[in-house]
Amino acid sequence: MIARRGVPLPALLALPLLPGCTGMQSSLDVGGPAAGELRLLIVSFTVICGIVWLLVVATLGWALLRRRPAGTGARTQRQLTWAVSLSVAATAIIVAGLTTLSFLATRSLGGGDGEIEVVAVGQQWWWQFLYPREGFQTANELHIPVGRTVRIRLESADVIHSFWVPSLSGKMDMIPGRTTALTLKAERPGVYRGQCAEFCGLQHSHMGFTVIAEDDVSYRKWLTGQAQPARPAATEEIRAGQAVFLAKPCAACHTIRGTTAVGTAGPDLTHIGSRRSIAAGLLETTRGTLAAWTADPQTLKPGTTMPLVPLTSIELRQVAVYLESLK
Amino acid sequence: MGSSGGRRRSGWSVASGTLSLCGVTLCCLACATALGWMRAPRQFRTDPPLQADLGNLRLLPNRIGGTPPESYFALGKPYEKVAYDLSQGKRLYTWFGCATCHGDGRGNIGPSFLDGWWLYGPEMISVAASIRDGRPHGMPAYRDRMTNDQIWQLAGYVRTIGAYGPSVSATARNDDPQTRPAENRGPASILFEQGPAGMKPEQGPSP
Amino acid sequence: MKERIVHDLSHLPLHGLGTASLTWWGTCAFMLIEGTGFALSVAVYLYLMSLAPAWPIDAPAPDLLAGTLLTCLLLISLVPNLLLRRWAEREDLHKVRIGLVVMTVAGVLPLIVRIFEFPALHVSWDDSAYGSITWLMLGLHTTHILTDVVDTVVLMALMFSRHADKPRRYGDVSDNVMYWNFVVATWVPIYICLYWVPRL
Amino acid sequence: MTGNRNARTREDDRPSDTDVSDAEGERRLLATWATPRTLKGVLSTVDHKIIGRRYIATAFVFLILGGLLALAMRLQLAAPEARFIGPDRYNQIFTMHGSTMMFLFAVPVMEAVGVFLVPLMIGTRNIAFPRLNAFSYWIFLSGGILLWVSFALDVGPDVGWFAYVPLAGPEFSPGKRADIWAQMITFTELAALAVAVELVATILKQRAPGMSLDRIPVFVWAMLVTSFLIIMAMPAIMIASSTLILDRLVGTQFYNPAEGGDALLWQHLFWFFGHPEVYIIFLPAVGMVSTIIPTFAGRPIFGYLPLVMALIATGILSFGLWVHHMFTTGLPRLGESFFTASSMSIAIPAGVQIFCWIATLWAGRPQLKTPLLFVCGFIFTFVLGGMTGVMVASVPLDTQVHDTYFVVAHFHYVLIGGALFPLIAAVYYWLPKVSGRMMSERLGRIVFALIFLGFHGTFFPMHFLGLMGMPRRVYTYQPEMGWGGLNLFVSLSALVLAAGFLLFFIDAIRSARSGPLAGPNPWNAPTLEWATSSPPPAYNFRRIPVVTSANPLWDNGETLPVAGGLNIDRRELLVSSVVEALPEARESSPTDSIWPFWAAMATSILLITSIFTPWAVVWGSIPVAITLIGWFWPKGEPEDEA
Repeated sequence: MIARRGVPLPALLALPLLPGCTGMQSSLDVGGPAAGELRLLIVSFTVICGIVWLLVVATLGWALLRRRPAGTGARTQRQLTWAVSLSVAATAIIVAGLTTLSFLATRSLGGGDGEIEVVAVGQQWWWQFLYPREGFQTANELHIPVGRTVRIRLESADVIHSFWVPSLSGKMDMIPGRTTALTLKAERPGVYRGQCAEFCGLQHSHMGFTVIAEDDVSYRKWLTGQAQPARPAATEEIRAGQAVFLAKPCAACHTIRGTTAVGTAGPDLTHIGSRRSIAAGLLETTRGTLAAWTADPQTLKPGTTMPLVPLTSIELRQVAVYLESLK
Repeated sequence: MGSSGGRRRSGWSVASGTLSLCGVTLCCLACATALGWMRAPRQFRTDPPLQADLGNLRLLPNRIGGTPPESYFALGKPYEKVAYDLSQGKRLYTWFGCATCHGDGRGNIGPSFLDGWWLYGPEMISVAASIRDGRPHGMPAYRDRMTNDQIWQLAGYVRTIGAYGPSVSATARNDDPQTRPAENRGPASILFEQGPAGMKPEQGPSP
Repeated sequence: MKERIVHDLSHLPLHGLGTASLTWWGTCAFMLIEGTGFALSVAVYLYLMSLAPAWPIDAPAPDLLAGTLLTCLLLISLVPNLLLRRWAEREDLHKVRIGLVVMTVAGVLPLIVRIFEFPALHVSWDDSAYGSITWLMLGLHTTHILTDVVDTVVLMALMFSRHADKPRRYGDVSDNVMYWNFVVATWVPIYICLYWVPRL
Repeated sequence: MTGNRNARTREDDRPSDTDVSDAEGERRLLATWATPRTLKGVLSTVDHKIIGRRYIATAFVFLILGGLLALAMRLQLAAPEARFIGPDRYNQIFTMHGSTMMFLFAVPVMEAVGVFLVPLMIGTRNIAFPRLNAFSYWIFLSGGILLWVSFALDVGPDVGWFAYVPLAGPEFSPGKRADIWAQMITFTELAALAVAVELVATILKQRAPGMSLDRIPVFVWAMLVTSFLIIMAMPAIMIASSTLILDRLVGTQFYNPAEGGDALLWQHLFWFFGHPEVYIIFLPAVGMVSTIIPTFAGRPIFGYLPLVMALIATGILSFGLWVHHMFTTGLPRLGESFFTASSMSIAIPAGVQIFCWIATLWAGRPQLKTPLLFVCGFIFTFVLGGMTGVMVASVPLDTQVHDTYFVVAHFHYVLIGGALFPLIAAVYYWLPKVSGRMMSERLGRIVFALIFLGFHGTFFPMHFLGLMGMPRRVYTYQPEMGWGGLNLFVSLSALVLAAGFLLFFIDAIRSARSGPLAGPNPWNAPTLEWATSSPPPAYNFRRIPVVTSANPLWDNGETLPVAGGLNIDRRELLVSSVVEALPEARESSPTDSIWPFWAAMATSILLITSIFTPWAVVWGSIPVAITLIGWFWPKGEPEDEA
């Protein structure tokens, strides 16, 4: 939970439940201008619609329970005709107002070009992020500099996914055969969680990622680090782990730049040790989780494309240590 | 015959109609349960011991033909007929670059799967052995690059490429540019050309 | 509830014709369903065309001969069809029988020509989306011709049987005429789509 | 009244209902119209009441099954990282839940209520094309069994109820799961289209003399508009599901972008059907509410004309909204703005309806019996669902809530609140007509309390879950997401909701067996279905009523004007003109026949086998043709001889 809590809008106070809607992936926990705009829109709509709903329900209750005078048929009929006509007119005006509100929000959100371009490719069930200018790729973790607009080009390698970081912006689908785009801008440093929002098969539930917004210096540093090949093995155990990795099926699907592992079916693992989570947001990156994941991916994430590769416990530990060392 | 007779009758038939419909539905579900052996659950995880046993290919000395491991039969030979395993095999065919040599199945550097000629016989075990151990004249061994169940999945898929009839469980077309009918339409029967046209004698023994 | 008879229905005819017949309305409703289906298939065709950089996709435009011949056959078949309706309205059994025989032939002939239309497309259904939609449209329309031919044959058999000389049967013949008009009418936009839009 | 008037010039010399005593007339009408109580009778009946009842009962069985699946999902989601159901099974379960509720429950049950009620409400003896009606039921049943047997065999569809390609396409959905879904669509759409055609013909041509367009009960208007929606919308899904099967089976390229196809084409086709589908479910409910409110308010509906215009306007507008399901696919902004405006504008006809209902209640003296309670619950809930509907109609707002639990909450508010509440009200209201027995008022109030509280407890928190970032269709979520508490609350409330439904079904079955007798018109309702006995005899009305006002049973005192002269020894009904309902002809109505059953079986075999081989369409059509010829070939009965 990194994003700042608290909602500045007094309007929200009228809706006691909404401020409770915070969380690491909440659309009301705003981290950027677009999400702020959208939260304002959500709140305005909720307030207006809520009032209308209360009025309708109150009228219904009144109509059911009011004390009834005797007689007066024709007059009631005329009054009712007026009342209904006015209500319909009011409905039309409110609807028109809300439509205008929506259009205004669309205009002020207005996409635009980004200062930085990143390509996000949805895969069953992980996220591939490519930084074309720097020429490297990473997985499930997107870094962006605070205060700058980042244009994310959205593609899909298989089925339809949807790119969604609620605290920063609305969602946009990734459709095979088409290219869509989304702009992200973070106002303050932080870690924002995103998740696939379009049902994409077995592990749709475990297709999360993190967006890390950081100041320009850290961002540059991160870029430089990521563009490097993997650091050479420093200890005996790491070297042993690397040997296991390269000799076993691991290397057939994963790339670790700087080694002979050049598989492309799975995520690039060159700097996996530096990422906050593994298996698309499933587990925090530690030596233990790396070992657990490698040992039995199909129990942790049934149906994932990573097979259960039989390893001895020693091999398993060596591989985990090696992967953890890939900072 | 007044309306009261009609009433009793209809009242009865509402209840009995409802009951019999519930009965019909329940019977159907009961039948379905009884036909449990027809269920086609998908196995995502192969237990490590099973995984290890799947590697026990009991091949004949010439490494053509033989008996698959016991566990293969115990599982019910899923890799030949379960649609999910076949589709996984198809993905492996792409991921492991089989198309580099075998093309879309019509062969290129490597032999074709569509011409009716299986250089080492058409049995699952021979295909699996070819993938796992490699073959002379260029077929590399995938022993260290794939797990045993993946090898079986791929072998099952490769055999559907060369199947001579449409198969219900074989994979359908991919969302890619098309070069031949998909496996579920029996491409070998559509594209078959008389004689071992794609056959290259230098690639191995004649069948 | 007590009843008070205020109206006598016994003088009414035992079968309504035209809009007074339920079958007429049923046929219209089915034509609306199928017409919507045809309209949607044309919409799909145009939608796919709007996406494609070149249309037709990887194929020459279809040969005109078979399609145009079929169009002519269908248009010509309207003449006996409309005559058949007139004869059915007059309840002239003999002429209706002749008309039904003629319409059976007029239904089978386009089916024969249709066999040559598929190769004239120069594309297979599995080649590209263009091939798929053209085969779908052609197949959809073929099913309609086929259904109507079977319908006509059954009706013809009926008119040669002892059940023939009833107002209801003549109503059926009229509805069959209407349906054939529909089959012909839906072909025109499909013909334009399939044969002339690729030449634009 | 023994009408022994002198015979006039008749088209035939058979006895009419004015020639014999009432008792004799009823006896002979029953002999003509009744369904024999044999197995063959059961399979070959064409009585709209029996088929309607079957349809309703079957649909409710599917409601129960779908509801059990919902409970299973709630059990799995009650706690984070639960392992009660794995992803493969969970995906099948939510697909089955959605497909069952939409295709096997909501649409069929609404049509089935129409099948049962419309002929009674417009004063005719059977629905038009009654054999098609029988065929429709058997097809619907086959489709439902196909889907559920597949599920039991672990080949249930797992691609979601809108089966987006490419996930449902040939590459990513191996096996027959998606095919079974697509073919189930064909079954249910075939059944729905058949009923729609029958209802259109019945409503336009079989109304009692004098029931001009401005005297048609609002429910019948609603069914008419619904039927037209079905006729115009369902071909889209038929094309979509057929092309999907073709892509999967014979390798067509409709949805393959690499060969000129397009994944979004599916979404356009699906939602071009899918949005009207919502109104196909909702409009009959509008009709039910508009029928129930006047009865319990004790006065005619306020604003009949605006209500009917609102129904028609909703029907037309519903075809202009489909893109609001695709606001996150990156379509051109101008188009999206148009669909925002059109989606929001549908609030206006909805407003007209709501205000007219409230006005009726205001002007009347409402009796808060169970049906009216559910109607009030409907207005309370549906308006809330409508408000969230306005929210999701806004493109920017939708980008935050689309495909989240907010949307799940929204559509359950409009579908359960907007259609199921009125349907339960309708069951309480019309079950006495169907079974002849009353349901319990006391239990009814408890049922209402449980369902109402259970419903809001279940679905209201989902709005917040959606805003907190919980996507729909997840089989589990991680504890650190912070969704656990609300989800547990939702799951517990779902139990309350389920308890309400359980009590409702117990009450309905108990009432149908041993409830107090209802009599012809227990609610003192104004429409024609209450003019005949409860349950109605096989021939519906001894004589066809003559309608002189929009509320015939209120405006005619104790005596109902009727029309005599229909034949009693052969199935005969009255065909009248479209606008003014002037009598046009005495049309014979088809007799019972086993052929629709066989035709449905032949069609089912064709459809099911065509999942496996395209050639099934060729050889499977032969038995279909044979059974259809058997169906239509005259058998020399009196009904054929006109």
